[in-house]
Amino acid sequence: MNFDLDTDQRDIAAGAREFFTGSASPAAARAGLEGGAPAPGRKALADIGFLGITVPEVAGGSGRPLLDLAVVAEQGGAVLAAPSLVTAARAAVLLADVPELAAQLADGTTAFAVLDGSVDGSAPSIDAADATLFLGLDGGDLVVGEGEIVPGRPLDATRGLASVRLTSRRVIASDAAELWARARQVAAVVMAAEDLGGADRAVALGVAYAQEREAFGRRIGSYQAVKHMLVDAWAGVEQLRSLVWWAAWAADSAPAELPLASSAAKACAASTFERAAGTLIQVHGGIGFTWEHDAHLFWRRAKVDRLLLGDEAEHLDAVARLAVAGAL
Amino acid sequence: MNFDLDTDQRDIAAGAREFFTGSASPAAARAGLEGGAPAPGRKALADIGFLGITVPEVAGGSGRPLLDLAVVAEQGGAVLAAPSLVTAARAAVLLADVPELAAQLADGTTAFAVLDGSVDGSAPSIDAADATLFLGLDGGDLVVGEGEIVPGRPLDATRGLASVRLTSRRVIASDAAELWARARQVAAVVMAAEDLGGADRAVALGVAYAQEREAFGRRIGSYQAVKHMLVDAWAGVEQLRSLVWWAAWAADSAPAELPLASSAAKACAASTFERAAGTLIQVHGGIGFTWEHDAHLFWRRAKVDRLLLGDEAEHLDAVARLAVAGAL
Amino acid sequence: MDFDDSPDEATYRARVRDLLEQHAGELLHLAPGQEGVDARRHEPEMRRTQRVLAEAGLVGVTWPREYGGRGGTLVQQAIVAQELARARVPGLINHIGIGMCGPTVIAHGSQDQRDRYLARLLRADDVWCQLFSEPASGSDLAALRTTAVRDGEDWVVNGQKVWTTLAHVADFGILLTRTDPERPKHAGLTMFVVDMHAPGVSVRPLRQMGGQADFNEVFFDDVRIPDSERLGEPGEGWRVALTTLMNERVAIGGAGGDIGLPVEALVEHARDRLPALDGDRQVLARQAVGRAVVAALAARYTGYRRLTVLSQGGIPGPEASAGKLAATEAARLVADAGVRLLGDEAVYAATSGGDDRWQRTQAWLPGIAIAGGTDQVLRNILGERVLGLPPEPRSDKTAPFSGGRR
Amino acid sequence: MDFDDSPDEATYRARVRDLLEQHAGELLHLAPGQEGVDARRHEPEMRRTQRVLAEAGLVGVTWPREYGGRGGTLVQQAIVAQELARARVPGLINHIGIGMCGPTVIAHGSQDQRDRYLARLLRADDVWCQLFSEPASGSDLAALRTTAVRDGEDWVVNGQKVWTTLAHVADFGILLTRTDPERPKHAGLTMFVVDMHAPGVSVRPLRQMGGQADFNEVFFDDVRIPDSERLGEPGEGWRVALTTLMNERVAIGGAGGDIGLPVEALVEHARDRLPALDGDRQVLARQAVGRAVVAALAARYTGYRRLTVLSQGGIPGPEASAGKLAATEAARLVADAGVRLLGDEAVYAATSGGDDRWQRTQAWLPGIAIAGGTDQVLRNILGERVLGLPPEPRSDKTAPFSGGRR
Repeated sequence: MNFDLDTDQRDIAAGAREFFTGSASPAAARAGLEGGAPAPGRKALADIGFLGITVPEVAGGSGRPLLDLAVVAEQGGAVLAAPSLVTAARAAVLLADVPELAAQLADGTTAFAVLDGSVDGSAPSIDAADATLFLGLDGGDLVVGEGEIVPGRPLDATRGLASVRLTSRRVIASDAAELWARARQVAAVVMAAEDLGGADRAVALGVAYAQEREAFGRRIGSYQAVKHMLVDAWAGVEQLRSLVWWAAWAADSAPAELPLASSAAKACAASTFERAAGTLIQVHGGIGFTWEHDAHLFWRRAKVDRLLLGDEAEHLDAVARLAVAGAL
Repeated sequence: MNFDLDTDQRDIAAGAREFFTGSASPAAARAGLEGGAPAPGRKALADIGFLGITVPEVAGGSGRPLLDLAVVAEQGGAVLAAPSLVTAARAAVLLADVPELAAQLADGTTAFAVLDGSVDGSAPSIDAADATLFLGLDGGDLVVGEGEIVPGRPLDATRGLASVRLTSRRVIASDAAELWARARQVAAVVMAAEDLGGADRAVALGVAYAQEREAFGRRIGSYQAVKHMLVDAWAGVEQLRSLVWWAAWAADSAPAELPLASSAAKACAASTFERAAGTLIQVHGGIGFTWEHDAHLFWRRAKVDRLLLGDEAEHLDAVARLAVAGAL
Repeated sequence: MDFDDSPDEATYRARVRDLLEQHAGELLHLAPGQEGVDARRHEPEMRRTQRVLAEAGLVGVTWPREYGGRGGTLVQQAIVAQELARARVPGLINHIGIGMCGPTVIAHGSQDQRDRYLARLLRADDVWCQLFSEPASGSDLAALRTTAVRDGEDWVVNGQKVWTTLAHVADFGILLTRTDPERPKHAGLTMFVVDMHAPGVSVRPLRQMGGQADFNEVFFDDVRIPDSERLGEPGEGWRVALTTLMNERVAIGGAGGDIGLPVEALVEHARDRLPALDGDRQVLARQAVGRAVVAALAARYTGYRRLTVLSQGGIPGPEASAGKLAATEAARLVADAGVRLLGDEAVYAATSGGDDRWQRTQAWLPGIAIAGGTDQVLRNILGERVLGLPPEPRSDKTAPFSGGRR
Repeated sequence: MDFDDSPDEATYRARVRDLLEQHAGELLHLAPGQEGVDARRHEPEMRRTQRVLAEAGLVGVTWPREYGGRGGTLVQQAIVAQELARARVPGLINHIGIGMCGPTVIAHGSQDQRDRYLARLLRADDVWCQLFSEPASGSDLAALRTTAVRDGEDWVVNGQKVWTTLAHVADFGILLTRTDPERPKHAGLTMFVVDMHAPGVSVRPLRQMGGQADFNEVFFDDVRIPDSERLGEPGEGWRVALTTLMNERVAIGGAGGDIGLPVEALVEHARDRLPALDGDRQVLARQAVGRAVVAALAARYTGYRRLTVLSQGGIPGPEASAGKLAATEAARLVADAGVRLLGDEAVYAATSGGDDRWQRTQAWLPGIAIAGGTDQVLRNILGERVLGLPPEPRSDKTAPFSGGRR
């Protein structure tokens, strides 16, 4: 047994941290709420190779395991980077047998989005707001096509959410329900990884403030109410990290475990990130409640992500059903 | 608007407190787990008139409002008295038009129990273990009869739980579904009142200990972790008190509000008492976890009551349905 | 026990209702679906509305007659509030003045101050704000750093306040300052009435996480305040402030008023949205709605109990903090259930129809658990002052303030 | 990343499995459905079982060879634990000795003590217990009052310990005493090895809230301990105890082992009971089961991460406390979901078939949130030692103990 990142993965994480720290930030997420462009943006992600991590090498990707992508996604989540690597991971699964499209995914020449729900008026879908080519499930068939985009007023602008109605469609795989399901499980794992990064950063910011801010003659982190709130948030992040790693590992090495593991990770991510972001605001008091402070940007991401790709209730239900059916 | 007990009700409460303090105790509840008799026991409750508080005067009762009974039940709950006044209140509703039976209820000559679920093998029913005459709903009819009693191994001996199969039955009211429902609502209010008493006492015991016990050179109540746990438990009790009073008042004065109010009170009672009892143990540390300490007797009552007469989920569902249907 | 009006109360309610009908033409009214009015945009109409109501005897109901009030009961005040809501008249522009500043002037002001300010306050001739919080002193209010230095007959004020509701339209404010940094923190404070139009006062809107600016920052740059505008003695500012703060906690949720959206709005929303959910989802949604309704009703009826005690002559006590805690928690449950009922639209800041009530409330609640006492501070108050649990050891109460500063 | 055995581990596992089959006839085995064995009733068989395992090299796997161990890795130890569970061999009678007392003797004992005790401990020739907690010192262990007074070559011990697992069958114990009440509380403590059969030692079972007596009270009445049985220097007892406590927290949930019933038991129970529920109830039950499974798996995999770090040479740190917190919370969710799935039978102490696993576990969990560090104490440890948050101000660390006593 060896349940830890290896040296390669640690190097990947360090590289990703450096890239994202220089190219994205909560400030950019704030600007996005007033019309600013996503940061680092699709092109930058393509140029550094992150969009193609799990795309096969024949299609110009790196052909690496999902765990590598999850490690990168965590670093992106920490600075609320956009667009999400969720789409890259999910589309890579869907396009595994369509190398010419996979190549456009990896090199960023086409802006893909994957549509949740009906292709005739989809549910809010990640990074669909500025996508040009859409993947969807149309009566069991995997289709690709162009579409009419209806964005909503953003709560978290970094997610680029929009509903889409396909205006053209081409079947690229029939009887694709199983492939589609697997792609969605992979997407859930990557979103959980991004949430892990966001939650981890939120706790770190809260801890740092509690170490400095004083009230009633003591640093506020010395008060049990503040200390225990942060400890619970931190402990939740550590639990989430284990589930994310397990689920990503399962996608690569134990596909039979992926359905349960991905649902466990996504369910845990929803509540863990929400608590971490809420704790970040509460620990900061008034300043944490201002537009200029970064806290609400983590909070916004958490409030939106908890509902995307299946909310906690959906995934808890799935975990129970799968476990009872023998997956545990 | 006047939402408070009046002088009469305060006097009733004081009298009940004195009676129950002298005649019941957690120690008696502990003895019950090893075969001891219920305290104060049915006869003592009859003699002081508590079984007949809501029985009409023509049937030898006091013909008083349910609120009076709830005020008494709270005091009984504080010392884990048995048998429960739930049965007295519920049977008084069911027997309102059967004065000869109501008289036997009020004077304690007959030990009644009300059966939940099928009369051919009831759900665990309160104080059925040593009852001699049973009331049940049999296909829409209210029936009375004798029965075969199957008690389980008690978790909380003060509740006298048993399943019963009627061996004889006599119809005392046809088309009684509505009456039955109202009686169950009244029962839920009285149980919530008993739980209020138990929860209130659990918090008081926890507060008293936290004011005395020292650790790390300070009284433990000065630590925020302990203080805030007790405050939350206490605040829950105050909220519950308001719902219990409202529900009891509704039974007397605004019957249309009773279904929603009784479900609100019972749902709140389940979680509030459970939290208060859990807090009592946790604040005490090791000693609170021993057989000889009273804490577990409150905990046992809470763990059982939360499931009787409909659990929290059932009542939250009812509250939502009723509210949406226009009851709010 | 009785939730109905007594005969006196019924008579009073009828009179209030009459008056509101009689003056309907002179009052602002909320449009259907509208929840409030922005003082930035409708200041004149809001001032006029309050003046009309004041002249009708419906403002300052519980204030003593000698200060322009009606010497009425808290129940009468509650009746007026209910009837205003029923008539869809928006909240009064001077609610801070009426609820907090006025009572502080009554309790601690000179006769001259009372004469000059109180009647005008009730008529919204002057709008008031409260200048306590600072960037470096939130929960620990007594650590404030805004200074007032005596200079002849005046005091000269320098510093910054924050979270000031209505500062941008206010004419006056009650201002807590440090006048003696060598004394322990609570002992070196002094309260003033400050003219918000005085030279050196500047106001900047403070944007909250939800995007709107309900609050302001206020900067004081050598602002001169005559000594006659002192409220209470020098060094007594903390005691004066406690009067204000207790009134604040009663105002925020302490008397059972809903925080955030009323639970009836959630029930109506559920009525619309529940049928569209699939069966399993309905089961879960009913749990969430039921839980929110129970919490909201428990908070509401607990408020009624407190109101009953107050109307029988009880004194507002620290229990009001429990009301705020409970109302905050209920508001969270109500808002979260409401957001989730939006289904797919919950991930946006508004529905496709432009309704943003649920998301806006969701983004406003984190502030509610902070403003007017954080959840943690309220629990300390309740634990120590209601349950009698021992306080934490503190060193900052006795050390000179200047020594304790970072 | 890899959850499979490495080739070495697989070889080791095969050998362990062989050994367990080979010795099956000499070992206790759990009957189907049985979870554990009561040391009060089966002491001889339990001692024999451990001796057989020790002779086969399966006890003290990670202990140094010079003290009778095998110098193995934590992973090997985990493999042995897994294989013992698989073969339905119950937990070892001397688990306290192996997990806590032995490592303390290794770290702080004299060579003579190590020679006399450790090999016998591994073979269960001697069973050990740990004598730390007292009625007046739970979380604040260093406030203990049991005294040891020097008298010639001996120390004379008086006082009372509580919550002592296995004291009724133990031959030896490690005993923390106060030897200098004039020094600050942590500085006046000394640790000893005590002969549990010595005159003046008496043991009384301590009944828990669930009714059973897993623990004991131990009374010391002028018990003489030779100075040669001291563990560490006089006044160094606190430092010695920390070695024991850190091993305790690793043992209780720190490495991801389940507390209470394993989540697989809940899943099996749900498989039996879910179909009998009506549709709405199934929806809610699946939420509860799902939540419990997620929490249990999260705790388990976090334990695997910690085990990986330890097996790569990491030192057990305060993070183990997070493992206990998480495992406790998971156990609560598992037990509560299990109880609720019982339906009507949940209000009794056992099912009609006599199965009391769920209710018994439910009644045992409140103690788990207390024993081996309350949830609150663990959060302090994590906040201060892992997150680096400042400690609370304390006066009891420096004052002489006798002055601080009530």
